[in-house]
Amino acid sequence: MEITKRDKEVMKILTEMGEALNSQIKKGENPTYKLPVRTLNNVFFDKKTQTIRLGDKTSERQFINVAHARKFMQTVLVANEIKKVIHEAATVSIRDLYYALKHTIADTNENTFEEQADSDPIIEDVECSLNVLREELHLGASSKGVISGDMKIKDGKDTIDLTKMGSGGWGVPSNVEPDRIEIKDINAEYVLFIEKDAVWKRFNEDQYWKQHKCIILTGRGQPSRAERRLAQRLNKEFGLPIYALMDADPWGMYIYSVIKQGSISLSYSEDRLATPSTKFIGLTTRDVETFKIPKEVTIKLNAEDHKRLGEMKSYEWFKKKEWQDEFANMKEKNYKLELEALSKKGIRFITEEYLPQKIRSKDFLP
Amino acid sequence: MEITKRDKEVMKILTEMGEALNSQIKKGENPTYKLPVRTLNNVFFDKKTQTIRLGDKTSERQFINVAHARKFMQTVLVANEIKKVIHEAATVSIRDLYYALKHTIADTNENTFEEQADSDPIIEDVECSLNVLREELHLGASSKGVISGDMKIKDGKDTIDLTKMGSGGWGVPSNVEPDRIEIKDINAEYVLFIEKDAVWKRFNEDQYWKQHKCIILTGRGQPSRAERRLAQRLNKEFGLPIYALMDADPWGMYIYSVIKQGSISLSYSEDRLATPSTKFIGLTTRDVETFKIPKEVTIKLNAEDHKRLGEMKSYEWFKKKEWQDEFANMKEKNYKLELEALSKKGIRFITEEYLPQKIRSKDFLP
Amino acid sequence: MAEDEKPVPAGMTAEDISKEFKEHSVAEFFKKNMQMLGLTGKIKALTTIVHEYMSNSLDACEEAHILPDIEVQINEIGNEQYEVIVKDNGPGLTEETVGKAFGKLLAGTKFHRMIQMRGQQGIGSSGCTMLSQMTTGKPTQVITGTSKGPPISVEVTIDPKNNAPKVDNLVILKKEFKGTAVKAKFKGVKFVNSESSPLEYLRRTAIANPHAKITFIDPAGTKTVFDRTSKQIPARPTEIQPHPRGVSVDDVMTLSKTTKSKKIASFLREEFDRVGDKAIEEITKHVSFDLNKDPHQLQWDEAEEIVAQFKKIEFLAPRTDGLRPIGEERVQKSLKSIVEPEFLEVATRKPQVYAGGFPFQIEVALAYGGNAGRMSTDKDEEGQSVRKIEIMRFANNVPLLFDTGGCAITKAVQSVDWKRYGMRDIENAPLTIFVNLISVHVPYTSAGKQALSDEEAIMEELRLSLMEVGRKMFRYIGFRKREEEKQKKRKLFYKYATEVAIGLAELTGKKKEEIEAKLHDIVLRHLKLEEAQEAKQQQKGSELSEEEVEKEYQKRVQKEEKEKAKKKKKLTVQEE
Amino acid sequence: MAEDEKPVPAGMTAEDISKEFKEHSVAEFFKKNMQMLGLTGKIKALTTIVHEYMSNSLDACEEAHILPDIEVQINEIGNEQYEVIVKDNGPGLTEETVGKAFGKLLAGTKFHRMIQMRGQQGIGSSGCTMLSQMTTGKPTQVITGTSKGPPISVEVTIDPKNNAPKVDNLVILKKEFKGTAVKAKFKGVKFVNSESSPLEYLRRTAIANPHAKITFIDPAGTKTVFDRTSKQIPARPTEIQPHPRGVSVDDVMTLSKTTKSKKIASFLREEFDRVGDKAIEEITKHVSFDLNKDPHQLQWDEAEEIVAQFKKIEFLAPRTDGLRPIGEERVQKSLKSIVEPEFLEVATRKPQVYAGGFPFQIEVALAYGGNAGRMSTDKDEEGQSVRKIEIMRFANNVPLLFDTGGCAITKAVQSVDWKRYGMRDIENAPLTIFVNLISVHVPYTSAGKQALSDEEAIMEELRLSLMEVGRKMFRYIGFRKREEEKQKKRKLFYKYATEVAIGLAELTGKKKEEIEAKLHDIVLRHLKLEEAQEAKQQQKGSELSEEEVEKEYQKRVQKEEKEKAKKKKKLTVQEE
Repeated sequence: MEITKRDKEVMKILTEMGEALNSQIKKGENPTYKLPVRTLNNVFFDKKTQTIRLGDKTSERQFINVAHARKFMQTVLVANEIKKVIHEAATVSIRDLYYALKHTIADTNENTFEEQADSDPIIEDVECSLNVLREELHLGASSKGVISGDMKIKDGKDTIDLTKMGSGGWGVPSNVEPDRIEIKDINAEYVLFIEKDAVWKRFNEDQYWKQHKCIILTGRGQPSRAERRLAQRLNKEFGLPIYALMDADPWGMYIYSVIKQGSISLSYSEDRLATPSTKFIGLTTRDVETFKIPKEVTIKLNAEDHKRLGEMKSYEWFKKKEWQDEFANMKEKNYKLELEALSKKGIRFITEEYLPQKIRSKDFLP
Repeated sequence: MEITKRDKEVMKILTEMGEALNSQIKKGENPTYKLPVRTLNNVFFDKKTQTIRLGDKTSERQFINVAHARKFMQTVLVANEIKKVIHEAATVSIRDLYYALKHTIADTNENTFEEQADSDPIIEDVECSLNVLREELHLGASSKGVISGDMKIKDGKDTIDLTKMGSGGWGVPSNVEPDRIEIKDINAEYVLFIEKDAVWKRFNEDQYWKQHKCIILTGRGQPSRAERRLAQRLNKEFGLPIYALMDADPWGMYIYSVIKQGSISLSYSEDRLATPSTKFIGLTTRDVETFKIPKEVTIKLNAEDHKRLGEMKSYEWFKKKEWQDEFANMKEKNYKLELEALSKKGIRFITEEYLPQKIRSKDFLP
Repeated sequence: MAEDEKPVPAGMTAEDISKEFKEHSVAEFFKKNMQMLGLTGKIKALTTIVHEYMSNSLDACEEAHILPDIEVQINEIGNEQYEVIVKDNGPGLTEETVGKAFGKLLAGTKFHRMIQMRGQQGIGSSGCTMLSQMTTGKPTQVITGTSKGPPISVEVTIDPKNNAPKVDNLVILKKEFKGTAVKAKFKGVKFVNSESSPLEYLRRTAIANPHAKITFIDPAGTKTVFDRTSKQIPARPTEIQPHPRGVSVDDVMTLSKTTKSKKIASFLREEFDRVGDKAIEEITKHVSFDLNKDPHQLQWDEAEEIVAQFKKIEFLAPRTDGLRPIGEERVQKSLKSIVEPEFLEVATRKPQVYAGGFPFQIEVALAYGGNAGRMSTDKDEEGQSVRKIEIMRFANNVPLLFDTGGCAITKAVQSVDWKRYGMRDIENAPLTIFVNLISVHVPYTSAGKQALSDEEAIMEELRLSLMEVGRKMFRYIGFRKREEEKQKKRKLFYKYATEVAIGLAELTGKKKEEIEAKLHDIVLRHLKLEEAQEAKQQQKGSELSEEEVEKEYQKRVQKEEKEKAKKKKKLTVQEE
Repeated sequence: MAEDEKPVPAGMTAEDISKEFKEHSVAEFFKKNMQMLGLTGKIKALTTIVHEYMSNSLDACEEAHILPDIEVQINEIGNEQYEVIVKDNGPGLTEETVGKAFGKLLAGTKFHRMIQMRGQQGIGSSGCTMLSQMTTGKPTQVITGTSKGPPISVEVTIDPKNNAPKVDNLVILKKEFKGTAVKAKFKGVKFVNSESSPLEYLRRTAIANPHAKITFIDPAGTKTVFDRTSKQIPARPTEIQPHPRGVSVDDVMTLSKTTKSKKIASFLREEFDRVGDKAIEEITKHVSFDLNKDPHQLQWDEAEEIVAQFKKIEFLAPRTDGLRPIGEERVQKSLKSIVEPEFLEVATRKPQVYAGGFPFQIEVALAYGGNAGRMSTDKDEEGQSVRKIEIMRFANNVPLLFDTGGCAITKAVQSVDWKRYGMRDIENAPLTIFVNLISVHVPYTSAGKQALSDEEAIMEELRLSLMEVGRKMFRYIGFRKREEEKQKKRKLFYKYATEVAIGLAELTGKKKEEIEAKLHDIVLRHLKLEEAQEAKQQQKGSELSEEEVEKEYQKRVQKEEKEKAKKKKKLTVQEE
């Protein structure tokens, strides 16, 4: 890897942050820096972009403040270390960064960072106060998804044909920014974003993507930044609609909402991650009736489910009538449903009957 | 997929099992079948093969026995359903199987299976009592690993060049049996089996496999059957030594031991999964001194660690002096060490200094 | 007197102090310490008043061999002011006794006699008279009619300085009346319908006195009648002598001073229970003095020798005719009609003796399920009120409602390891434990008579009696469980048989119905075999001993531990 | 007598019952109910005996204005047999008093007087005499010398039937002796060194009686001397009259009968505390009768009117000269020398009155840290014994060791919300709570005098006194915390300053030392500023009111809840 122009810009931003603090100290002021507030009350749903975004509220972090001093110190250390990493043209994981910075403070038993949970939020502080992407800070997030379909990927010098991935699929790397990953030769009509790996495997095994001209992608549960970013790019650059195939439970719906409009915790980067036009293809609790699914493969909602359901009902992005109906139905029926439950109707029911019918009749939730 | 000869054999085995029970019932006997005992006291370390294996002890499962009746019923249902799956030439996940079989028993509130934890052990019973592999029962286990390196994979009609996977790598599919996956054109001297995904990513990003002529493989934590089976095949079919790169903690050592000689829970299949010649390349607690790693990035052992350490010390396969020394050292120093901790020594320390020196000096644990 | 003008003397001499020396009456003492009589506390005082009058009425009826018919009425006559009326159909009081009964403390028929009665000290009703006059200045009105002559009405007050009754306004009544009726007014008391209210007190009194008809009219005018469930008048309790096993040297000395016997030998034979010729022979052999000596000359050392011999000789258990248990059958009937439990076990133990030579006897009952236990305010998951353990304490058939924690009965219940008898959480079980201690002298912890002192012998006997009914309950619970299990088993095998038949039919292409029918046969045959084996084991014996319970319990504990260990092992294996 | 030959009478008539009626002495009553005197229970009985003798000795010295020097010796003379000797240097007893003092129940100098003394009923020592003769048959030996004539030795026993003393073996002694020495033997008691042993009793007595020198020789011959920490003889308590705020109608009636006054007005002025001309004027205005009437003619209704007026008029608080608190300074000195706490706060409250017109006063002390609290058998993580809360209860300077749970003091301690005063877990705090209730009549729950009855006025005053010292402790804990925090802050900022300096130096290429020095400057300047602000706030007032504590507490609770909510929110946000 070489040091790019953007790398140089980012290093300059970091240096300037340090110099601003230096000049406050020189004047005998309590060194202070501003950072956007990342709590719930500064996160909002932007109707224009249809994504979750961070508001304008900022807070100050002061060195002379018992509640801030440690974090202040940590921020300085993180900024300094990131600058070093960029300078070495490397990418490290946030765990690497934690270890690289962890040391005992002289004459104490205290470490600069006690656990990774100390350094992770500081990294987020730096990301959003300096307005740079995590990938631009050369920090690799973990990614665990796989993808298949009729398309090619140019990754550095390699060109990868995703029709020829056999039963395995291509592991999505942590950085899928355009300067690293180029998407080519797409021959597909939509992207199927599948919640679960096991279901994705069944689709891949049956080469569903070939027969139905689509790209199949899974984040193996809650997708990480890379899978979401990749979906966004497929949607933005190639106009492919994204269809989400999730469990009919609050968790599946939540994952869907993250793909579609983003999450509160990453609100400061959602313009680069969310795909607002994503549609929810299933499962829904209505499907139980539509497809005559036996009751015993449904699962009774637990207290946590009910709580989450209540919360989601009030989210602005779920205010659409179709969703409110679905929430009401789930609450009334008091059950949820997993994708695998469709196996009760036959092993290939999901690929041969359920999905084709859903897509044919455009039976989506918005 | 087509129905193979082996599929037909397996279906016949299942039918015969049913017929044996039928004939007992006809005679008015309490229907009973034998199955190998899968508890600790029937698992042993086979010095000859250097793997963990199941012993000869068997137990009987009777229908007229309050403690057995439900499991007896479940076994019959599982055997019958698997036969159907094979007949349809499909592969399903064990979760699919659970859902396919789950239904309410007539006139009761009881389901044939209440949760997947009910059906999973029954599947294992069928596997080992009929002596067929899970893959031969057309049950897809989950797999989550990735692999890169100079080799090609023939998977069905696809041929995949693992040098051209970019930053993502190839997702290991759940079934890597020779009739599904063919390995070709290997140009590598060893396999590096890495515990953690983030570390694997760093290796892949730096194209370590190219520079050092190796295959890099990770199971993203505890590897599943597929990654282990793949490593075994690379070792058996191509004579590549397997080097494990793990955290220096009881969990890392345990994962190593599973790769090398297998696990107790899969003891009945370990001849097809374990690779006894695997070597432990690191981390070791000795490395802390050898490589002058600062103490603050080590982690104090907790009570669970000490317990596991004590247990491992007594395992037959860890009786070798080198391991006993390592356990003693870990206990004395009272710390463990993660792979990421090496970042404290510099971001590329692990790829540029640590591993090359370890391999050069053959500083392995057996 | 103006402020601070009293001189403070520098120091008193022995003579000064001697001048200040005064003597006081027991009435003055208790007047200053009403709390010791249970006559403080607004709610408690009212229940205690009802208790004192009731006890006397029941005792009198018992002595006169009359089926009691007692009416209790409480009227509210002002703010925290009540009038209590208790009317019985007993033998009545003579004119000369009525004053002592209601106007003199430590006077009565019971204190000096070894006889099982409800009252025992002659303090209670006089204490009430004192409370009435202290709080309202009013006398206590008593109307009483005996079998001889017309009934009279008098007004009794008490002179605390001299502990002497004052009887005024004697009126000879024209109407016919036999029995005693008391009417007294009290201030600073309160009627509340609670677990320690007069109503609950009377309910429990009815349980322990099934031969009594009790009518209660509360301040709201509500009338509650507890009708008798037995028409049999209990035999009159008889006076007994102290049992040698429990007497102290001082007891022997005290009795020796008043005996009419001329010789120590006859003194021992006549003044102590169960001392016969054999015992006298034994004692003669071992003491250093002549048993023909005049007992009035008995010395302390000699009495010590006698008591030492008393401890060595094996006497018969104390005479039971002095004690009058309610009786198993009657307790059973009473509890069945009032508690309606699912399971009920009653036991009357053999009499025992505690320190002081007093015989006592325990009656115990354990009622489980049904309406047993007390309704608590806790709710179960379905919003139903949960029943919790209820301990009904009685002494000589008199309910004890206060000082629960300090009572030997409560302590005994708590000390029993109920888990052994199949009760995992006794506090939250629908259980009524009935315990009645009867004795010629009940060892209360205070003059308020609300809790039993935990004398060693009594605690031991209480525990044994509770364990006895505990064992029976254990057997009952075990029996119920086995019956339920048999039913469950058949259902279980049938249920799975259908599924197995469907599975096997599909797997092998055979007919489902045939397989299922055959499986049902196998199940039935098997269960019959099992039943036969069980019946064989049952014949071994139907009464469990404490050791067998222990064995059973240990077995169960081991089984549970094994299962726990198994689970743990399973977890470990899965972890691998 | 042979078995079962007594006839069982069918039923008794009123006349039969009348014949059985007998009267009994208070001695007989307590003899049968020794548990009510605290004289049952092997260990408890021995401590009670020491307590009774000690109380009398201390009272006598106080009345005679003598610095007490008391020696207690317990000798083991057989299996569960002990001899107790208590010798004082008091005024002694005259020949005619000694019998009554040790051989007659309810006789003494205290019962009838409204005066603060340790003993109050004249039961204790006579009860001991009775126990001694009941268990050993031996008399109690008393040697006593007064300022007049030579000392005498007598042997006292008691005749329970008549509650009368018997004095034998009078010997006139040749040696010089002034004071009283008692020697008595007891059987069935036991000396054990525990929290309720005579030793602990005497230790606490020493704490509450700093002017007394107490010597104890235990059965093993070990001698312990509690020397006096104050040489000042407490002023002799004076007799007082009942305070009108607390008297009942009956009290007024009783007093009216024995008064020497000729008019009701003067009767009220002379027999009641704090009743002056103004009060009489008020009463005259509002009652329906003439206050010039003879008080001996006072009627109940009239007395009711007087009491009603008593409740309305605002009287001065009861006279304090009747009460003799130990005194804050002396309690302080005493506890400091014996408990050596880190923090100690003592408070003596103003006298109050409880029902019956008895004035009382609370002394309370709170000792924290050091050797405060009792050593428990629990160990902390480092294997050190953990100190737990110790409640030292006293009544008229006499320690109360038994019936802990039933005592108003314990209940008051439990009812205070100690969390408000910075004590999160009071049970497990190194805390000694000292409470002394002094009164001319202490309301014990029983004749055994081991627990205070929870009279409303007393509970209220106990709570207020505990809260008062609680507030002071709260301030102290707050002060300590602030001091610690200041130190912590400086350390904290300095520590991070170094790291920040290193980081910034690397990031910007400036010199680390310069940045660090500048940061230290900033820190110091900031802390000085803070200190100045705090000092300003401190001046506002040094005494916290209950409302301020409440405010502080609410602030803290809110803060904690906010933090909790924050944490929760954080979790929720992370979940997203």
